[in-house]
Amino acid sequence: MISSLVVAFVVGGLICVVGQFLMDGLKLTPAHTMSTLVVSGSILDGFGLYEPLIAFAGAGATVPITSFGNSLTHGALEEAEKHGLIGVLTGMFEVTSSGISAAILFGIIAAFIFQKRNTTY
Amino acid sequence: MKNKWIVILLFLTLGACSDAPERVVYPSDDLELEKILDKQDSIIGYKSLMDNNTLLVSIEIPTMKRFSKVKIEENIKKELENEYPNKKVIVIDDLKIKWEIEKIIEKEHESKELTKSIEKILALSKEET
Amino acid sequence: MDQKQFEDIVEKQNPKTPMFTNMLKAFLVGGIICTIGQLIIFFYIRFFSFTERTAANPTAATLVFIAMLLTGFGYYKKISQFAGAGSAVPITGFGNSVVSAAIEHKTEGYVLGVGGNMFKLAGSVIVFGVLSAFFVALIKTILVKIGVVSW
Amino acid sequence: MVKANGTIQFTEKPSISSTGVTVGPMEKDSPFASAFDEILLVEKEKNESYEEANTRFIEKACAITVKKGHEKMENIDVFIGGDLINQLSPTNFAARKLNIPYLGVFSACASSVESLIIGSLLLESGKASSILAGASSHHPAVERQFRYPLEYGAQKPKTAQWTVTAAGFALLQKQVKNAPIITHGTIGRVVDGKQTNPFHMGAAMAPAARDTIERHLTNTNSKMSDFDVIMTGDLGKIGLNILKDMFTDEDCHVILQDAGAQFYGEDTFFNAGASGAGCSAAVFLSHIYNQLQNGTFKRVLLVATGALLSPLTFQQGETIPCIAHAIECRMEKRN
Repeated sequence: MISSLVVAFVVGGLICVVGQFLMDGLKLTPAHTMSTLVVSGSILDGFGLYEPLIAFAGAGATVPITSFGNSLTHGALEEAEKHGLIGVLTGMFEVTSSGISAAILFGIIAAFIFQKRNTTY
Repeated sequence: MKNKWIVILLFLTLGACSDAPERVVYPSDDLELEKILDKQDSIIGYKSLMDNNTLLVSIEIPTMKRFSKVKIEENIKKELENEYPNKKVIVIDDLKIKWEIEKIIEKEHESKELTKSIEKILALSKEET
Repeated sequence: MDQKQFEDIVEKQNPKTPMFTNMLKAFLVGGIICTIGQLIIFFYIRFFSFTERTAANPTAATLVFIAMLLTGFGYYKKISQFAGAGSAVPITGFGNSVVSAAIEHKTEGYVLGVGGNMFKLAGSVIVFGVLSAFFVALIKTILVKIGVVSW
Repeated sequence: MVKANGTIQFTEKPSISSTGVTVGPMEKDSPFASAFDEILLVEKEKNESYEEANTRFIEKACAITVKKGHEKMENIDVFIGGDLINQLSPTNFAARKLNIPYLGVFSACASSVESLIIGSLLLESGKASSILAGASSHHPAVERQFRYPLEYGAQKPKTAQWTVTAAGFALLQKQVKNAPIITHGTIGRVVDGKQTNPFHMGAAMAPAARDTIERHLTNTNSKMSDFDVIMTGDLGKIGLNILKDMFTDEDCHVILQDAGAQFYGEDTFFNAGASGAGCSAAVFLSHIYNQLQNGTFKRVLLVATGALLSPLTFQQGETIPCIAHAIECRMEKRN
């Protein structure tokens, strides 16, 4: 179990380093960086490489935003395997829903309970 | 001085979590199965359950080999299927399954209940999302 | 003074981005967030009926929840100023972008403000995620159909 | 009177008879804090939007200015103001309450000096006798419009500047005794340094500032050392260094100063310093105004710089065009 924590730390950290490089080195805006990472996660899954990474790193691979692209692709591929080309369209959100629905739900809740704050240091 | 104790305590608690890999076969009268699983060098531990229809094996793959987790699972599954052609064989590396198997072994179920609990685990392992 | 001279001056006066320190900070904070994620995964496996494979979903929701609290109390932007991509790349950063936009546009009402602007920042992630997933899956399905690769 | 190249000489001695500056809570640690008239400890009151809060800052600054000038609000002929929010809504809404004839002006952060130039021209023409002119900016309101939501975690680079929460207004009247006089105004040209980074406004605005300063010096036949200080509005620390490098004059290292670079002192939290229409307005109309009044400065050039970008043009890949307006203020010997 400790080894899986260490692996999650290292792999997750490295994905973030890639993100930081995109921001600092290639001067991308945060939105561009995130989109790039999501697309690369999706492509990695196309080559069947992201699932082994999850098996290896656990949260180190599922927590970064790259896993979002992976699970979209993965859902689409799984459906496609069952139903052919139509499945590509229908399967996409089958796996991903939790992150998005949580974000929507908690976003509304936050708007409800939190006031805008005065600026502080 | 205080810090030292905290560190020691931390190691002890963390150490307690990472229990050493075990090799358990249940019911324990199947030596053939143990032999097959023992000679697998890609795993460091296993726990298996068997009833009349199903053979359920939870394996433990060392962290560095986990990239090829699916392949290892499939290889072992094939080997076991050859050995037990009339049983449904499931080989999986998963903490939850391992813990569930441990629970069952501890309780030492009767064969009827054993089937029931195996079915429960099977349902769990099939969930994909 | 021509454009070239001016650009030389700007180049000279621009402070260097501390790439290495920034990456180190991103590594540490990103790593810590993923480790917390792994602990939450263990928690869900231990106490609920989730397997290693399914536990990632409630973990994502939990992390977004934590991000909501940190955003609402004003801590997330401070973490981000230090960590950069370290706090933006994990799912918490996705949560932060949604929650911050939601809080920000509360004054314009729940429908037009919160509902309309919530995905102002995170929307591009979803759009390009879906787009690339569609094409990747399409190409792979076709390749499988014509027998170049297998699933 | 309008000389070539946009420098206007004012002969009727339009003078700044009083000023009023209100700032927000983040500005209370500023080195200039003692010169500000009022520090409001909440950026927004409960149930108030940031835009409404901006309006409140303007109204308060106007009230202070008029009170300090021993005038009544109904005696003011024209109110001239500007801010950074879409369609100048905070200033418009303040004007709704003030109920005096109103001109809204916009040249981003250079609005502060633009309104003073227009005010001086109105006085010069003899068509008005008391004018309230100034500008404001409000950090959270500006931030959400030009950048990201406030609570969004985006790493700010070292070149980023912090929009100040402040409103600065001045009462302009003709030939007031013991008050600084606006002698010249130079209207800026839109200069494009081909900069595209919205987190590095200093570099974008420096060419505009240089253009205006140079034209002002040529048109008034003066040199840098004739001034006690030439203060730019909000180039920030890095932008100020760029501007200094663009001049060959040795004196520039002492005489060129920047309100944005000094506004928050050496606090690294604010990265390159302050920005915003409120920044130049607050510093010019408090610190510089006081120094002129007590005779420390005799002749100053105030150059407010503005970056004329919008989130839209930036996303469409446009460069950041900039403008700088300048006024020259003098304090004549007391008699």
